[in-house]
Amino acid sequence: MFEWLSDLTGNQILAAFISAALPVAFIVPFVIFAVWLERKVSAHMQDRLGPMRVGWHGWLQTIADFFKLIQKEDIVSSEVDKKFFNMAPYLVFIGSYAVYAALPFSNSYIGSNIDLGLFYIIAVSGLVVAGILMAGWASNNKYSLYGAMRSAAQIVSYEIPTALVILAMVMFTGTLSLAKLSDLQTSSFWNWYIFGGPDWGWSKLLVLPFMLVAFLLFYISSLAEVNRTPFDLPEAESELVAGYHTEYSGMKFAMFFLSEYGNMFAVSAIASVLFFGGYQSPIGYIGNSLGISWLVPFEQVFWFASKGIFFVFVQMWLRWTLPRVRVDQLMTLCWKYLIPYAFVNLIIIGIISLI
Amino acid sequence: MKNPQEILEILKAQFPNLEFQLDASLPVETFIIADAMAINKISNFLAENEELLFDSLMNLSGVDDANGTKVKDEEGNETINGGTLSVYYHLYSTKIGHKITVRVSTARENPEVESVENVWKTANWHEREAFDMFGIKFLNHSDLRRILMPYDWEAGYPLRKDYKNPEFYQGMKVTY
Amino acid sequence: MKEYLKNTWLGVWTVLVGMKITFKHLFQPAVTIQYPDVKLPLPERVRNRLYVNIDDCIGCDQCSRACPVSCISIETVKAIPGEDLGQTSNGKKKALWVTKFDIDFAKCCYCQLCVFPCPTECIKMTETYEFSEFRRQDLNYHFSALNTSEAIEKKNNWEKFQAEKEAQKAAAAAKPAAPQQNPKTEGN
Amino acid sequence: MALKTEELVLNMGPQHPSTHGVLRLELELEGEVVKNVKPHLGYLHRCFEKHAEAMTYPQVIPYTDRMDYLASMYNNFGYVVAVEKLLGIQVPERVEYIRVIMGELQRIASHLVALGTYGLDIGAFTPFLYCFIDREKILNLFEITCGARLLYNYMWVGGLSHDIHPDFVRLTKEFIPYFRPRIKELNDLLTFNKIFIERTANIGVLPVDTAINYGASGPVLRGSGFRWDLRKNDPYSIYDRFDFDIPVGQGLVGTVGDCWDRYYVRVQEMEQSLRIIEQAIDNIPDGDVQSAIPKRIKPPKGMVYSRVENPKGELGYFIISDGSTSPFRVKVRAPSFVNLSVLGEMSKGHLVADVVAILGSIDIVLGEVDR
Repeated sequence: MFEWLSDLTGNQILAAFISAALPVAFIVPFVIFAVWLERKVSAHMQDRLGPMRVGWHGWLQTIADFFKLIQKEDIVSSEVDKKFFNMAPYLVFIGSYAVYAALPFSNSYIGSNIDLGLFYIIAVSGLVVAGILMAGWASNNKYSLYGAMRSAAQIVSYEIPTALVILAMVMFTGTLSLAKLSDLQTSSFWNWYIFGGPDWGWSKLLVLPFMLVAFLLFYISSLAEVNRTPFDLPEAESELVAGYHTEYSGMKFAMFFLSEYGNMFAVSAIASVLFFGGYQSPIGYIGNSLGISWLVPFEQVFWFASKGIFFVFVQMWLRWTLPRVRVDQLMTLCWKYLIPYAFVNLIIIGIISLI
Repeated sequence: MKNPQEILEILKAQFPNLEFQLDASLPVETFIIADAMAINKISNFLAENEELLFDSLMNLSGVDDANGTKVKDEEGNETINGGTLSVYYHLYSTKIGHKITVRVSTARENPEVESVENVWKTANWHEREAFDMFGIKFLNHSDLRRILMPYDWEAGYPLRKDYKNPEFYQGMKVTY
Repeated sequence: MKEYLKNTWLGVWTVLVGMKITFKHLFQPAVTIQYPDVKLPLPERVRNRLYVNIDDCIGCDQCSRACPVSCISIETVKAIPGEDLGQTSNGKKKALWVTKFDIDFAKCCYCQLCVFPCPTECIKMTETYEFSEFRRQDLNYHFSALNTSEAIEKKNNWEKFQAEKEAQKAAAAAKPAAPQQNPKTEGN
Repeated sequence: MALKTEELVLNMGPQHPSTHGVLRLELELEGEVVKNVKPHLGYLHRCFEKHAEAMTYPQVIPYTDRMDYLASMYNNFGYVVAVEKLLGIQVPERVEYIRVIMGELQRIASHLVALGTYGLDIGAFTPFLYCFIDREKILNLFEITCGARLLYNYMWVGGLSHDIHPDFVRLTKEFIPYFRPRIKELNDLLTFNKIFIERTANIGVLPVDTAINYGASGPVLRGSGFRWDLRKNDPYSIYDRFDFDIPVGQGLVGTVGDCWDRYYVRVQEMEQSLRIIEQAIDNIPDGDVQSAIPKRIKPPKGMVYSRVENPKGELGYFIISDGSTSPFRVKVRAPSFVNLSVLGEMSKGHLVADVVAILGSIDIVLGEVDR
């Protein structure tokens, strides 16, 4: 994308800006959609109607809320650490936005097609922790501080099982590049890694159950990384009111919100790239069969987004079903359950990929 | 199962130098009148004695008997001088299944009653409430503060019959 | 080890059971309604804003005395002889001008205790439940049929009559030959 | 040089999502471990007892509604039973039956709120709304009967304010088969969920003798494994005629007397209440519900302590009459008030999140704690 743009405009800086701004064009509409979806999903699961007033079934509600948030007064209490307090929401947003740089929306658009894509994502999402800690500390509020501390412990811990699962996948596929991972799972859904990958043979059958386990482990730990129920302890409303963003209002609060929903899509997208073929269509492309080749990238974006949104939906589904775990149980789950399982899984997948 | 008369006999036998009375003049409930300064001892006995085993304090309530002389000052405010404040203990035995009501009375001017908190823990908050509402001081209570009213309420004890609503609370006008 | 695996299994299984239930509910019709557009039908015994049919009110003050929060305030003036106030719908003769019949709905607790003692069934609960106001004093409803000036007029009438009676009484006391006026007026 | 440490004091409430109203808890924390809990009450104090001294006996009833506003019907019940004892009047059979049915429906409604909000405290939002859907059905039954949904003023001294609606029996009979599967659904969704069990089992264990010493009653006491229900142990009204069990905590998933036991006792109690309603609904005798209401309620000089099994526990009214039309003294032994005093004992050494779980399992209503 960047090369194409720099050829088109003849200016590398301009091309870089355009290329970097494109995910915003995705994130903002996605967040608006996802917030609406969350409301409707929760409402219908609880036999309610949800927003119905603004637009058809309230689809404009989030936009209305967005305008409300923009207009709200930006309250900064006198006792906060102003520098950090103002910086934190943007840092959190940068952390989640940077992940989008490496997401392969289609084979012709990746913000930055780096070979170390997965590694980069794991590394850069650590920025979010810094932002949350900053927000919690700067708020000068005990509840916020508790939320931030919990959040830091949680995100750091859960990166281990995530990394272990990714390690297993890297061992099995032999690549760290997200684009290449997607390319490998081409043409049909039985080539997806959740079904054992594109290589036919007895190893596909053998690896299949372990891939399922790997996916579950990855999905659970990614839930914890984005602070969704049952792991939403940093903002556990019944204990900590709103956790690290208790003291924020207006646009700064919206930034936290934006990055939370952005993160939700990012981890779902990574799950779909790793296990569900990324941008690849499960049934083949209309563009290819009709001979309209320019249609293919758009179809790929469509599949990529719909897979991501499906997993986002599952996240919401879980949220409106489950209670919340306690902070020590969160750690127990991570260190005593997820990490051992991930290790065993890693070893087994390693052995299978060796033979 | 023991009726109040039998319980009274047991109490009298145990504490020969204390005064007990059985009041059956009022319908529905009869109660034992005991000494306010010995109620802890008596309660301990009531809770521990094998025949009585009153392990549960159902209710503890202060009452303003309003039996003193009513005095009117120049502005027409009525105050009560003299008389007594009472504390009623409603006891129940979950093991045997009998009940008894014990009443202690104390002078209105300096109301002091022994605390029974160490016998029944539930008395802690009930006694705080009685202190809050009537100003009855419970001796040896671990944490005798106001409980329902604000800690800095200075206008007296609301459930006394001669209580007057204050006009100001901490400098704020109180509207009714 | 067995405990460990059992915990894992229970964790996954009960989550799936829960997810099945919420998924089932996803497709059930909603129980909520869009309130101001759609309204639930009210049952016949519903207890909402009070209404006073002042034509039937005899000013007996029973509702006011039954009210636990004193939200009804009634003032009455006796009618002077010769004024006919008519009858209530169940045939009671009215003898009092109801100069003030205010119900403060900011205070009302909708307990319906005022409805039962009314001898003429003129105070009752209606179905109106949307009557919020921006100012608290607007919630004080005046049910009296007389406006302020009329009320003052009635009061003056009664006072004038009272004064005349006093004068007559004084006159009668001075001249004990003519005491016939008093018992007649008291009857009214 | 030793590092200086100090305990963190965290103020929970009066405005906090899970203190069930305006309770303020002062938590002394060491990390997230609770060292001490100090409840501060009184933010909702409305002087019920002082008010009652200025009211006539029937006028007190609307005020009793407002104490435990989730179980108003039962508060009425307790008060009228006490005043009837003082007056020495017998109420007609029909009234007794209707009172029992209403009381048990109210118990289900109150427990539904308790269970739903408990799920909310633990972090599950959805069961809360499912419980409210069912509670709404019960409130509809109350509404057709007396016209109010929350504060009923339905039970009067000697009778009832209204006879039951002609449709009431049919609708109640429809409600019972509807509600049984809903209890099962709640169990599947929340009660036996692994995360929920992990959060509540072995938390806030309350031994029986401590519970009795603290005067705990209702599901809090029964959760500790003590078979104690005033409907059986000290029967009032006509409860001795019905056949029902007293569910107690058995430590099914943890220790006897933990939060989960208290929660599960409530679930089982709803089933027992359904059983009572089933037995009573077909046997309502004919009669006039207002025939025994005295024209003028003026009890003789005397006093009474009468207690009933409110959904939250033992609700006692201590009424002293001086022979006039208004009571001389009314003291309410509010179950939530007494049960709440155990909180400090139960939550020592647990985490902040557990304090929320323990508080929720006590099921307090601040209107009753502060009166």
